[in-house]
Amino acid sequence: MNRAGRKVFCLATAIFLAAFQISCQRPLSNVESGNRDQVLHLGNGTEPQGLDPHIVTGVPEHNILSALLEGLVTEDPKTLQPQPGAAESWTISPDGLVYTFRLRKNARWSNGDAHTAQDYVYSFRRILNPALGAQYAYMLHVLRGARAFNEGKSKVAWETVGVEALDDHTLRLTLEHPTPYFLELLNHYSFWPVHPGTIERFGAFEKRGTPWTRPGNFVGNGAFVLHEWRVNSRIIATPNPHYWGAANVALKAIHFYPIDSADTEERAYRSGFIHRTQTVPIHRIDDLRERRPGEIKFETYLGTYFYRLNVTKKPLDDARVRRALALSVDRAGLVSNITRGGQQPAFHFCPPGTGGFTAGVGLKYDVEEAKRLIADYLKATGQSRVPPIEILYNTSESHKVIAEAIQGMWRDKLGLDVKLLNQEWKVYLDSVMQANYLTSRAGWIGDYNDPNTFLDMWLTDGGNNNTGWTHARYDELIRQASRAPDIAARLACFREAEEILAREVPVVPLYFYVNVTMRHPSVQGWHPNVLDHHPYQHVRLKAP
Amino acid sequence: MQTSLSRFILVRLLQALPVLFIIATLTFFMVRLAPGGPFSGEKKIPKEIQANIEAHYGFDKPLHVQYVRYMGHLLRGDLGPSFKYVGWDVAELIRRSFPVSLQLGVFALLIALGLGLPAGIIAALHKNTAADYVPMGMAMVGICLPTFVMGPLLILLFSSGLGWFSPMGWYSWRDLVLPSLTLGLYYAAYIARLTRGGMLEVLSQDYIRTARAKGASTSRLVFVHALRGALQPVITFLGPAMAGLISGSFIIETIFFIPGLGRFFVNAAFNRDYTMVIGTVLFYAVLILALNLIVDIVQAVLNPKSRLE
Amino acid sequence: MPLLEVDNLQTHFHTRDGVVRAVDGISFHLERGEILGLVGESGSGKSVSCASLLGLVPQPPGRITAARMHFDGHDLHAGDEAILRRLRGRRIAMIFQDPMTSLNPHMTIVEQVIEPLLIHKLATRGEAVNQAVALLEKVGIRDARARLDSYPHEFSGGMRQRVMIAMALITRPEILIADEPTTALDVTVQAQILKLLRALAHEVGAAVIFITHDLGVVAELADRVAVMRRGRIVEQGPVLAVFENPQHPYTKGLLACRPRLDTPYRILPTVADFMEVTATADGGEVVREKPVDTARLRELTLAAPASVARDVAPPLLEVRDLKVHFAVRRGWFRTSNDYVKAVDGVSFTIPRGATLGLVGESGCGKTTTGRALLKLIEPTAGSITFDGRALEHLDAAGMLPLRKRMQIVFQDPYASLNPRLTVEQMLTEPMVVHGLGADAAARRARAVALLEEVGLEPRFMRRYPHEFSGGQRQRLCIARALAVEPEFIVCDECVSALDVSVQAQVLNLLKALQARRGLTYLFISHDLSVVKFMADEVAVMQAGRIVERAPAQELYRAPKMDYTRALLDAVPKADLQTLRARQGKV
Amino acid sequence: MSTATPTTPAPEGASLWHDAWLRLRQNRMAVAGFVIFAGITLLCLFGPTFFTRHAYDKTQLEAHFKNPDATHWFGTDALGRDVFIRVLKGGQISLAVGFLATAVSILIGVTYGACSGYVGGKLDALMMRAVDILYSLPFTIFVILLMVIFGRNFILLFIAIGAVEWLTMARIVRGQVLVLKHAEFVEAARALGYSTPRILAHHILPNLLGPVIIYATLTVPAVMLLEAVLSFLGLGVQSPMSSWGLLIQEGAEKMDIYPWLLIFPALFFSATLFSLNFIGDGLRDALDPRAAKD
Repeated sequence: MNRAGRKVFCLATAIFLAAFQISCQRPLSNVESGNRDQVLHLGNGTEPQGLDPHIVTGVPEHNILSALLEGLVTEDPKTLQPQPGAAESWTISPDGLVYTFRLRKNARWSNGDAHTAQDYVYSFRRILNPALGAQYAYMLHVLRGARAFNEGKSKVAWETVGVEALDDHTLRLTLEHPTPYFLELLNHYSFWPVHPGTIERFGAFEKRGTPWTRPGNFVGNGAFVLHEWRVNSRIIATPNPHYWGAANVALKAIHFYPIDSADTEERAYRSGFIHRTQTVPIHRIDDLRERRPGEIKFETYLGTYFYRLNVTKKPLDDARVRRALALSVDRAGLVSNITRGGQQPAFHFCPPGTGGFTAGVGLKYDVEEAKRLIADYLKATGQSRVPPIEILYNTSESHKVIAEAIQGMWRDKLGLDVKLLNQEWKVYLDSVMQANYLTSRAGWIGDYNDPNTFLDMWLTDGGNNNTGWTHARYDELIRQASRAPDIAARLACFREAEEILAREVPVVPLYFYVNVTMRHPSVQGWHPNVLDHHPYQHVRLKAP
Repeated sequence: MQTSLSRFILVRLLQALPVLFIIATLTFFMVRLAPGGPFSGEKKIPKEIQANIEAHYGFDKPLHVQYVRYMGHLLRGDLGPSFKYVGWDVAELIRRSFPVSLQLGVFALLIALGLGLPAGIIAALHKNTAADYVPMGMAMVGICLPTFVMGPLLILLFSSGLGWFSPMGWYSWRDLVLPSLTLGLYYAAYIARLTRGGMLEVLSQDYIRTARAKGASTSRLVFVHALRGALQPVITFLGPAMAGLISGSFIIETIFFIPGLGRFFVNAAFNRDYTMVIGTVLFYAVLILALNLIVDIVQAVLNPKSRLE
Repeated sequence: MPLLEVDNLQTHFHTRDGVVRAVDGISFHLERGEILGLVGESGSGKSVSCASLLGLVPQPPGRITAARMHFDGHDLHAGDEAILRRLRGRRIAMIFQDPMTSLNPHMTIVEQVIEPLLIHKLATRGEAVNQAVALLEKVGIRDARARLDSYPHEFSGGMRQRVMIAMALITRPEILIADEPTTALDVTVQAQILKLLRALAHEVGAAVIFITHDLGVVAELADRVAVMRRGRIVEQGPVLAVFENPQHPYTKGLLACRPRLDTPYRILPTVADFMEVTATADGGEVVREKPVDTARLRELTLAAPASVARDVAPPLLEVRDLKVHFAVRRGWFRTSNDYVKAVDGVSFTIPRGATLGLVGESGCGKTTTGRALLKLIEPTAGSITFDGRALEHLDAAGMLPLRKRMQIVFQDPYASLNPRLTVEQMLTEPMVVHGLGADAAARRARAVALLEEVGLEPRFMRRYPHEFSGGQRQRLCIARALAVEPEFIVCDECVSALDVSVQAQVLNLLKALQARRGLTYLFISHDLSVVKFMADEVAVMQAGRIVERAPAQELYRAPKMDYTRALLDAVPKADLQTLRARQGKV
Repeated sequence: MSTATPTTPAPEGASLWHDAWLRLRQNRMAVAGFVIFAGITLLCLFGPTFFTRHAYDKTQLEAHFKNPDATHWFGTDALGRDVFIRVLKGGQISLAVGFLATAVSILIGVTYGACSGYVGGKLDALMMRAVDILYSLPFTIFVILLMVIFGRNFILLFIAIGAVEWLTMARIVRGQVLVLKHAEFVEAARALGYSTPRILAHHILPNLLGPVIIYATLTVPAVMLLEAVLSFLGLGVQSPMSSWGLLIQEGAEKMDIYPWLLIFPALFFSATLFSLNFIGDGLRDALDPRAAKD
């Protein structure tokens, strides 16, 4: 009986040994060959929704588009100060309402076409066109008449919108009201130009989802052009020979990999597959800090991690309970033991130093005070127990860990009954939008480097408020800030607004974001900044 | 046989049409029931803009109108554009990612058969000896180890440890090894058990004794006489299993960063990418129906007694 | 020197429950060209001994030992698997009992027939196919070349057995071991096969070991006979000598218990009339011969010359023009354009208390008739009247009261008992359904009584079917049928699967029950001798119709139809006249 | 002739189950499996109330990722929770999900398959077509949609899983019933006038036990793993509750740094599956009176 079995077994073993034999010759890793050839390999989160700057909404899309397109204004890679981009210079009218840009004469589209002010008019008109249904069109609402045009009310004529090409190389933008951060705003991709000829070639200009974004079709004005796009696999950008600054671009190619699993991305880094990761799994931070101290980077990021409190529901309709929740969170313990990326505990909402603004400390860690507030509340309402509190978070390992930790704190320190509710992303969004939750985890990343991007959220009609919280004085302060005569007055408004937030506690700020990433030492010219923007024309690779 | 086979295939194809229709309808309304839409995002957008987007995709029409319209497109073979991946058609995304999953699945299948069949045969031939217990014990372990353990484990051994393979990616033949092993081992374990059971069953049949009485060697007994009958349960299992194998595994594709169908499959549901959900579900259904048909035909060929009904 | 010499062969199975001595020291020899009949009932070890010769017993659990086992100078016992493998199929070939399961359902006929030639490299594929065609034609498969690529299931049982024979003979083996090759076949087919085997063995010059439980077959075929019982050969010798003058009481019993066409029996003699077996403490047994008073035995068993005139009794069951057709769906649209007319206009009546025998070859529709009577198969047309009530239009609920009165006993005692019910459950369940017996205890008591009535012990109540022998199982089936106190029982081939000696006991039981309870039987069988013993009247079926119907004695004395005559002629006759005639011829 | 030796006089009410129990007790592997399984189950059920030193949801942030030691036998996790208690607590969930979902799948699958197979004809064709449709729905999407539409809850979880797992069961059962319904003992039952439900329940179902049990022992681990897959997608049990599948999944990515997070839940999980496998084999043999002698 043995013979057949033995034969089969031997065959199988032989095949496997052969397979292993072949597999023993190891080729160069991406990082090794990339350093040799100036090819940058980047982990880039999830697959981009698309590459049409007027359609997409996410960060991974930004990372790719910033290689392919360039706005009127770019930013200094270190300080994020506005710098000439496609426009070589600009003037601002004294009332801060009219911006006139001089476009570079030597700028060209990647197909060699001339790059004109009319292209911008076309682009702005496209994104604002109601039929396109651009989600980020509201970013352009600072332009005069843009909102009305965009909302398509009673057929507003395009001519009423404050966008004008004075000549081929002069663009005049007129604002609704003074916007101190307008130049920063211009570096958002919703303001970036698209090539009219290409758009028209693949369909009408208000048509979504035409193949104009495919490699070979895509025409941009950035330092790189789209070379290859394999969905869920990689996107390759190669230098644009027509770019006005092409002479200074060092990289020969950038590869973007949409690796959505943090664990996979970290393994990819360790095996030399990518030069830089987007994230690092929390549970690996300690280990990497120890074993690869020079490569793990902790970079402050313009964002706040916080819990929304739904003030329309019991017991969170009472400010004492809300404040008690905020006071009883051991933020220092949270960041040192859970998030472990050197995050700053957040005792106010707006990250310190946003647009030069740092709020005064409004909250603290004070369990006794919290207990007293709860006791007050119980006495005032005549209840014996605080009604149960539920924490809503969307599916993610790190959100879960934090929620579990917060649950432990509220339960152990205040004796509250705390439940966790984990929902899948879209359901979570729905619950939050419908205010169908008690407390929900949230994070906010600044769109531009100004306190306004954080604080205007809590306006009564703030699109992303979702807490039901409304405060007349707060609304007034934020509105005042946008019309403030000088910076000091403006910051004063924000300071008072933050004080109101700390008193009223519609949100419990937990910590300020830190980007924890792995970056290979060979990546040069890559500067940490709060927006995590890294213009690739400044990057070069040098093997250490 | 010839008529009955072609008739059988035609009948099954005709039967598939209402099945696919029901599935498309079911899925169409099910995805709409789920909270959240394809364009809901973290940042709330003004109502008017939301309305613009919905008008663009015809979501402003009543649901039944949308349904009729979608079905009309479907009849023309148009799966529609993806809502999440702007600029891509559902059909195009499937066309690009399916070959990847197929490749992975076929290799996994080869591994599963290559390991499972010999293990099952050896175990059956040496019933209740070490040569039975060892492979069957391993098969049990294989069934116990979910892919999300097997994947990282293999990476730890062969990538981080020995450095033979890249831990992820889909760029050279080398990248095929670990994921197809991860996927294949689980199925190998199942196939080993089924093969052993089938072999034991067949080896106790009278016609095996007949063959031995003719002087057939063990290998002849196994490969010529027993295997065809013993493979019946394996083939029955392979039908649905193959659909699972080649339509991509979300977990493995995530762990190994493979651009296969599995990620679209799951992400489409999470993204409320309506057209993508229906498209992938229909694709999967067609795959299943086709594979079941093939399995039935293969079974009929291997088992002359069975009639195609 | 004999071609095969076996001395003290022992095959023991070492199981968890102890050692089973399947073959317990047998010795025999076989000369070239000789036909040895190996007779015994199931479990006597005859098949295992032959399988042991070629090492075909699974080892473990089997273990084969022998003082001497030589084939043409080869020591079979000492020979390892490789030596045995060279002999198997080439010099010693085997034919197995069940042609349904012994052919590989997944391989074509030709593949299987030429396989021995290919395995032993005796011919190229092309030559082998030619030889196979020639041999298949010779064993009676017409147009063999066209059917080479058929699969076994496309052949009838008899044809398959012919294929098996061709497969065994294709290498011109020196010994052919035929293990009950005709048991599963119709009498007419059996007769053809036996003739064929004898002729071919003669032509090839092969010695044959023919295993059977039927002494009649041995009488037709063998030169010498060895009678096996419980792993031992109790008697062996030339056929004529053994038949004329059996020495061992077991042989005597076997010879006596077979119903014969030429003798009218009231009850059949059984082996137990000839010998008495007492178990010893160590699990062995002592066999003692009972003194048999032949005259008394004849008196006991032979029927009174004139049978009771039962025709006057009113008919209990009346069947008129019964038809059962099965639609055959073919073609592209599965339209049922064709029918298999399994039963095609059958009419008969059975008087109360009488037995109608229904005989015919397999596939003639006799079983379908039986089942249609009980509405287990829906009849297509015709009327069935039971005790004045028309059955053909009754639904399940309407049939329920009649189920109590009409019962059936099936052919296969292994398949007709639910393996997961104990005897008690099996017997009390029908009582529950039909509301018999006041309570559980009463039903239990009735079940015990039933067991005793069919000759089983009450202690079997909590056993499962697999713990019983075939004969005991058939008694259980009868007991189950009796549990509802029926008046009419269809016995569907209910003894065909049993050994001759057991068959006699079961037949006696059925007769006794009929006498005691006044039962009416429809007795379906392919075995004419059995039908003759049981039936008052016999109907012969062919292709869905009754071709001849007559009182039993009359039919056998003067068959009118050729078909009936052919059936009668084909029955193996274990009588001395036939034997002498054959020996004289050879 | 029967060689069965006389046993003790028949006790009243002997039944298949009683006899099966007697036979099961003689199967050493099955008994070992049973002991291990019972041990694990009891430990999971009563462990958390007995070992009160730690609670499954008690976080101690400063004591995270501690090696197993005398205080924390299986170490601690990212939040400093005791892994031992979490494994036991997770076992409660996994066992409950595994068994309830399997029970649901058996209940639906056997009933459906038995009806379909026994009644046959057009109804059978229709019912099997329905199974085909459900078969061709990709399971993950189906469950995701279910969970998403109806919200996550524990009951729904196992109903959803069970409702999908029954398909194969129904097919297996139908196939067996198709064979069994032509068995002579079923014909005998019909001839005795037994009603269809009685024939199904008393005569056909007991003969299906073998394949059903074997498939069920395969379903239990499959269901537990499925729960883990759902957890992988964030659709499984709610934190801070856990399950073996979830613990294993969380441990898998950390196995090279904090191996105990994978090893202990995996050990419990595998031990349970192994013991179930032996119990299943044992039960199948025990419930088949014929297998007694081998």
